[in-house]
Amino acid sequence: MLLQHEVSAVGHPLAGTVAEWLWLLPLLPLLGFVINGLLSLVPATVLGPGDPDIAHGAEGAHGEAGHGVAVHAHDSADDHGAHGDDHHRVVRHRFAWLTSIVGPAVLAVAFGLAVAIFLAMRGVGEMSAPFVQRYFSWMPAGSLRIDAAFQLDQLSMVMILVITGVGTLIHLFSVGYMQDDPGYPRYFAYLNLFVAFMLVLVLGASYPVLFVGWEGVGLCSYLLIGFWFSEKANADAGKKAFIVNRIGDFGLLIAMFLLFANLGALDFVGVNEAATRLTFGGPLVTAICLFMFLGCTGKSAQIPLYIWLPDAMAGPTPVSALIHAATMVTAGVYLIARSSVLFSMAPVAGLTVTVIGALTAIFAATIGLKQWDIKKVLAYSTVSQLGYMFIGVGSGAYVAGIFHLVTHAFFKALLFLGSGSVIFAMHAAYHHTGSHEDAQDMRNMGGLSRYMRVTWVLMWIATLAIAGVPFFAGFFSKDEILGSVFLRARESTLADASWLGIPGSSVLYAAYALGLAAALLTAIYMTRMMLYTFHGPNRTGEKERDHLGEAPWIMTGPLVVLGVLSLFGGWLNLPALTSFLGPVGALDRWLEPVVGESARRVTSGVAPEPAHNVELALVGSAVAIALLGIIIAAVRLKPARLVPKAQAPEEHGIERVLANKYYVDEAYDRVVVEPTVGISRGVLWKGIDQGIIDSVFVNGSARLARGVASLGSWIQSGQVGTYAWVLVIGVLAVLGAFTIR
Amino acid sequence: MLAEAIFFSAVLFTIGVIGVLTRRNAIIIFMCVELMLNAVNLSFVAFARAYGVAGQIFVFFVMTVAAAEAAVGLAIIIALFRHKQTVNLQNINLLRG
Amino acid sequence: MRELLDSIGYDSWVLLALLVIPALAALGIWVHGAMLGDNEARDRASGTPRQIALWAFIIEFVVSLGLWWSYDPSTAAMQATLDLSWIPSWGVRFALGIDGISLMMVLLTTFLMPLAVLGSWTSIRLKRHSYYALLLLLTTGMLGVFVARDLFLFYVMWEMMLVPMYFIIGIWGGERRIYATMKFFIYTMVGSMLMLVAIVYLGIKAGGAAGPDFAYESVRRMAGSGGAMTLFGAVVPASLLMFLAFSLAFAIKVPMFPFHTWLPDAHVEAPTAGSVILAGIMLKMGTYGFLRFALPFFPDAAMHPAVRTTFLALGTIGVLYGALVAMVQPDFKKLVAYSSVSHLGFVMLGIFALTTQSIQGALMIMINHGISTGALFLLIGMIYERRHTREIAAYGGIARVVPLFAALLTFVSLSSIGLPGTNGFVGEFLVLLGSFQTTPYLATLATLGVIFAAAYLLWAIQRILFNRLHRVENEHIPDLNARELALMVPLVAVILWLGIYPAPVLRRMEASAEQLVTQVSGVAPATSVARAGNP
Amino acid sequence: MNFMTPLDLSIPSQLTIALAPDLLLMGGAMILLLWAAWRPEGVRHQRTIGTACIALIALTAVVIGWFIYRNATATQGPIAVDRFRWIADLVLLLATAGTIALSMDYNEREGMMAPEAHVLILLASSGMMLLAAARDLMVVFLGIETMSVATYVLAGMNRRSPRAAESAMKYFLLGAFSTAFLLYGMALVYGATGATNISVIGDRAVQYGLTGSPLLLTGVALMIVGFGFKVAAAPFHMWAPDVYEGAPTPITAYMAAAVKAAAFAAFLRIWYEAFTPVYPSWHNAIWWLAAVTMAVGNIVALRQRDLKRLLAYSSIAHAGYLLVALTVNSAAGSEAFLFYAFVYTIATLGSFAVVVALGEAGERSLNVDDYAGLWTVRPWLAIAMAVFMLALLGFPVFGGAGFFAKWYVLKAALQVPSPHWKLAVVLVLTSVVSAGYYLYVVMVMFMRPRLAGAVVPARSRGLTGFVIAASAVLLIALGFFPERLVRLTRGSAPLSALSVPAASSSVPLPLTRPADR
Repeated sequence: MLLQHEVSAVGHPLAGTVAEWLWLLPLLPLLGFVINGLLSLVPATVLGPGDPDIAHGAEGAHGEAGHGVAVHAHDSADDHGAHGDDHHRVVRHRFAWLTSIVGPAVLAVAFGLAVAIFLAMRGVGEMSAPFVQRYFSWMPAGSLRIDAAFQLDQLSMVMILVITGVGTLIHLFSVGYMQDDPGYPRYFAYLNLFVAFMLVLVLGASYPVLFVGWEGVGLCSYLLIGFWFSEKANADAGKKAFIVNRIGDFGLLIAMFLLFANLGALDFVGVNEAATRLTFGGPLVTAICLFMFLGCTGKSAQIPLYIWLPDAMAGPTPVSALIHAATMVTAGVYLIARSSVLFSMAPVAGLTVTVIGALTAIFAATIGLKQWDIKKVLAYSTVSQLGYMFIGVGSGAYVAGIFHLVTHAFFKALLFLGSGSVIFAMHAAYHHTGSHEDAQDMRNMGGLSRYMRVTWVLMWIATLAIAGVPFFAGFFSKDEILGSVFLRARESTLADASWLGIPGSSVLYAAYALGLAAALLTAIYMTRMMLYTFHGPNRTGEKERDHLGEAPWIMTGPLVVLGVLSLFGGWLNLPALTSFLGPVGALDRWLEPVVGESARRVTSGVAPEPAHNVELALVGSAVAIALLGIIIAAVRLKPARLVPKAQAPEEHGIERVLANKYYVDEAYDRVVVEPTVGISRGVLWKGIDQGIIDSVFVNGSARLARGVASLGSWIQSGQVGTYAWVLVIGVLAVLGAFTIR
Repeated sequence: MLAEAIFFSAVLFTIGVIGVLTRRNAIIIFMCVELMLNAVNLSFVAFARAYGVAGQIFVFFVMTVAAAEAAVGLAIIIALFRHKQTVNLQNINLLRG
Repeated sequence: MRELLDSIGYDSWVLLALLVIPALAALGIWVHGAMLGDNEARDRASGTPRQIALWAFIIEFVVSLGLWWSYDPSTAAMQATLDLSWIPSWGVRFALGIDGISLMMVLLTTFLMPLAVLGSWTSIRLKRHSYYALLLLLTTGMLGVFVARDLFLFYVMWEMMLVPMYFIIGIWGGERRIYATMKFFIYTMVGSMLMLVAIVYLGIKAGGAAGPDFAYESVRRMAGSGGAMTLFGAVVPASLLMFLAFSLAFAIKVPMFPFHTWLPDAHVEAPTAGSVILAGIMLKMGTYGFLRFALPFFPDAAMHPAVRTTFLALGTIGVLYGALVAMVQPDFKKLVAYSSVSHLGFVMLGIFALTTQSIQGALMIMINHGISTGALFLLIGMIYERRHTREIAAYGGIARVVPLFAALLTFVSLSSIGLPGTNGFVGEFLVLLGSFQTTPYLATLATLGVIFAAAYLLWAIQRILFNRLHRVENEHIPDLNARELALMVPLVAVILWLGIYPAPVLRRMEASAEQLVTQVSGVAPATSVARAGNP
Repeated sequence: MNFMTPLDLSIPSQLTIALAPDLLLMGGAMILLLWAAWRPEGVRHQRTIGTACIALIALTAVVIGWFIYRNATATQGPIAVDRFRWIADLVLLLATAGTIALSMDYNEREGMMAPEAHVLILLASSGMMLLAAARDLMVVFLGIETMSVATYVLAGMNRRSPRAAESAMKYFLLGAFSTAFLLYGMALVYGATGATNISVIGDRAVQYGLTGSPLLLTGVALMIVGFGFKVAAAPFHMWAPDVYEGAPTPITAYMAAAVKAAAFAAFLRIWYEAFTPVYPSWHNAIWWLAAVTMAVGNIVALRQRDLKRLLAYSSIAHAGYLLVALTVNSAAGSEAFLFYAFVYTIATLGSFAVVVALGEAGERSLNVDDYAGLWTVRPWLAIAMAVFMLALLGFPVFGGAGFFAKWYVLKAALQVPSPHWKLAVVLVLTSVVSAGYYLYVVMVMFMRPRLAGAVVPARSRGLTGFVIAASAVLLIALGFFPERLVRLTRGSAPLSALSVPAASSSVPLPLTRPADR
């Protein structure tokens, strides 16, 4: 009964192929979650090498109870003190070996299945309708019918491949990175669960099912950010991520309610069908899209809800790579692409997405300029790059957005894992000497290229890719986005619309300009990061320096693969200009059945074929900007002058503002969080609840009754005379009552 | 004639009430109550002139009962006096609240 | 399954059995205690009453489980009916029956009670005989409320369950138990007394010249019709006043803002099982009352725009207010208590929004809140037994020390937050989705509650489970034992089941929900697509 | 005897038959009085007389049962022969038997060896029975005075206690004072109608168009004062707390239960039979009397910590509830009254029995706080007391029939063409207030720890224990199966209310009355 198939998919070309095994995709990581989750509950840590104080701490924690697993993380006894320090006590779980097998294996199998399905899809050729599989009825209520159903189409296929592919690599990396952590099985449990939910997100055939994945990945993000929960900052970061995401989810929920109330459907097929009946550019579809976009700003860390992502770096670095760079944060982009029909109907919403994307891109990039924590740089870079993707999908260049999503997944995962590798080395070094320095601060690095060649080379590949240097992956995707915006500024339904009174074309030109500026900044801060980390003199410390070294193969292996992908990812969707490199626009064609119609609606049916010279100019300027940025950074920055964090002087002026991220967190605290808590405590609880309702009404009525009772008792004086008087008054009252009718 | 009797009875009754309200001595209060009863008797007798014998019979009942009541009442007052050495009601308020 | 049940005439005796089993068990415990003579002997034999209670509740649950299969989801008519004469002179009958709404409430009750006993297993040390006997009697009362088809009987049951709860809180509760229990009792009584007047009035009206008639259907036919009353010189429709009388009783029970202030006190002071029952079952009686009586009886009054908007607004305020106040509670139990205000606000919103989805969602929340909040209270009880404090600030970082507890608390909190895939989401989603169709702005506001829910619970569990372990006394807390795990497992299973595959539950309540919508709005809802395809 | 035809009360022999139960009780009491005086005072003698009294009561009850069984009726006369009377008599006898049983234990403990006390109770009860039967103002007066004079003495029975003396004095003085009002009222009514027979009064009021007569209305008003005093309705209740507190506990129980019920029976009968024609005039007064009584009794009780005093205020409140039954002036009202009186009597008797059981010699330990933690030392007493408190509060199941009593009154209030729903609301809201003190008692017994140094109360004596247990069991049983009692009270409205053509229990008296207030 549970897995009852419905016949609707029977006529589909994919029916009967390996695609029928779709449901296995999320189930495999879920299985991993179950196994690792159970393992994590087994009290079974063995002491790792070194760290004499571990034994002490462990003893203190279990006591007679003997719950060995209690040593999840560092406690006060051996806290390395450094904020955001990734590496913690070395206490290996007894079943770490099993986790090392199960964790990545489920992903690898899932990836294999994904590839098989992909091949099957390639095999059936043209596939205009999505392959929908209904498993069981999830929420039937009156006219509402929500099925637990998965939908496979070209868009979800892309996402599946990225998730399982990059996911497998990051899982493998994690084996090396995390296996000496006492919470190792727990870590893999969360990670596997994340992948399961992420797959549900991209496979869901309706908004509610998507929402399951949407919130599920948020949960895993929460759990993984706060993985080392004994540090308040980490737990705070996790909570912040979840709550900020919930604000976004609020938007998505409202969007769903609007959809159901007006279209009567919540599954993608139904919505897409019904959407075309909506008024083009009408308030309804605009509202739906804007609310949906609110969801995206939460999940994909756009203004105004981006604030959680930098904090999310508190989680283990592979988590940052998988969740906060490659997959989860791009869910917003996926959602807009998935809802392209709706967005193409709402130019104002599209312009809003573009504007927010552009602003986020430049805003985050400026902050990225002054961060010292290597992961924070990458975090703001991610925010910025996500902004790019939104410029793409907002302006109707859905394929460009998705394309950038994919390439970004490659090079940003590489960057994060590379930084993980660096931190791993740094930490190992500090660990050996027992130093409590910050292993993530770039001021404590420098010249690492001498100690970790492989990482260094691969990180440079990724840096060039993200900067948009020609022929690296990022170049193609970023260029396509900027080019699309520019073209749509000239002619499209967006250009014809007006946004807050500003003509759409101006908005898009501005977005283009901002995009270029952000590209410049990207190149600068990425080069800065590379210079400070790998070049110049080493600032790690005299003793520590000897312990720096390259990570084991299980970690460098995935890096190499990602490096290759960052190099050649652009081949996925080559522009016409570079037809000499291979087949042009593969991704364009692949996604055509999903987003083609919507894209054409935006461009008013005209295929965006720019004139050759315009295209050349666009590409040229982008390349020039990227190179300019790298050169500026290389010339202006002097790694040799840098001093370790401990001796670093305070920043001043605009630098300080940037280092403190424009004080946005503080502002939110003052304007939103503190008043909410204050009002809740002072006004609602103490004031209304205890003060008015309880004191005045509830206990007040009791007091009143007791007061009247006292009066009655007082009259009851024991004097017969009084009683006689009252009696006579009563007589008069009764006689009086007789006169009233 | 009837009206005067009724009026007189009412006045007498009121005097009795006022006596009860203003005096503090238990015996005097009791006497005032007796006065009220007699006022009632007067009314009964007066009405009986109009309606027949029933009112007069009632008066006999009242007189008999009043006598019994007086016996019991005085006994109670004496019992109280034994405890308190006074029949001034202002001093008798053990029970109150 | 159905054949088997039919062959033993299950439908004809099950409801009576459900009422009688706990009462008999209570009697058994009582006799056992009485035969032991003095207090010392009673204390020595204190293991027996909890065994009796546990087995009685397990039998009760097993017996009630048959309803799941014997219930015919295709009709909204009362099922498993039983109609005995009780006080013929007053037209009072001992009439029982269930529809889709009561079915779920009955099952929820029978499901939670064994867990409540297990939750009390070691925490109740004094006067166990009385404690378990009261728990059993309470169950009879609660089930009676859910299955009564006679208003008089309903009222008797409604009042009856108040007394055991009064004692349970007052005797086995925390420090301020006396204040809490008096407040609970009197608060509740204010509402129910006015309801009594309304019930008497309706019974007389329904019966006409032949004497009162309290049968549910007779009253429903008569209740909404005509009549006016003067109140301070103004002429008010009688049905409106009656509706308000019923509503006050139910609103206090729910509790709906601003009648909620008994709840935090009662919840905090009650022993674990008391909190579980209060939150899990007794609060539902308020919303059940709205669904069963207040709305079907007085559709015109309830659907009067001013009234309806007021209730919708109060529901929404409850959602936000409860969540915001919960956020700043220093006491974890109080926090959960205010979260109940928030959750029940959703239910009220759903009920008065009056769409099939919102009603079904409201019913789902009623179930889910019972499960999740019940589980939360059980967990709080477990940690309280170890540390004897409910102050959030007294904990911190204990996830390291009690990982199982931490995992369960996190999981249950997430279900309470309404994470998709857990039961909480299904209810909230349906309520909000349904309400959005009738009252989009309030529904939007209420959706904000989803954010606050995450804020208060995550903040709380962070302060309890995560952060640095800074107190020495927290370093040696033993983790959950086998009994505690065993009692959490069914809850976790149900949370997942209802989150992933709630369709069987939804299907069983659908007909009743639709009938309610039809009765109250006078318009049949759009034909159900889902029901056509599902047997 | 053949009751197929109504007894003709103008024939002395038939009148004697109609008065048989009263005469039996009164005559028996006289004989017992002689016997009591004959022998020296002593514990055994006291018990013997008490037992004989209870036997006499039982015999009387059997006779009454026979009358009920034969469904006796009578022509108009000074004495009523109807169900209303018989059931009221049964309630009174029940209360009397309980009181005597309690007195036997109580007097022994307090060292009051006067066996006459029991006989005096019987004499008071015979006055009450007369009151329940009276259909003539003269009989009413006789009944009231017989009852009152005996009760004045009973209140002061404990000669060693100054409090008892004060109690008796207050009761006596104020009682006499109120009797004067009652009597004056009777005189005026007589003056207005020329009749003392209540049905004749009613007939003449209609016949001669006296509904607006100031004489009649003033008479009715003054009679309300007199009866209001006897039933302790506010503002004529001031005596009650003091007298109840000072009197020996069993006598307090007697006053709270029997005196109140008897006075109410007469109150109801007179107002139903004689004053229904002037219902519009007195409706307001009784309405307010009921409302104020409920409010005052329940609210002032909140302050009380002496249990007897607390129960005194509670009994005032219950007078208010009963007045509601009077206010509606319908057959349902009288049924409700009888049912209520029955249940209330049992609960009151039971609760005072607990007070007797826990009191120590010299009337000590009567403060509520002395009951702290009672549950831990005398669980059964505590449980029984909780049952009585819940019954008085009007809670179903655990309070037994208490809820049904309250519901019956509510039903009466609402089962008229223009329902008294405001009065009903006052009733239920003041009931909520009453939870504040009834539950306080329960709370103290169950939820407070035993006071340090408090002695464990001695096991209650046999008869007291029996009264407590019987009351509790009876209440609970009636809480599940009230049908028999309901049947008994059905169709038991006073004569003229039934004699109205085509009257059924759900139809009110066919007289105009003002719209509900």
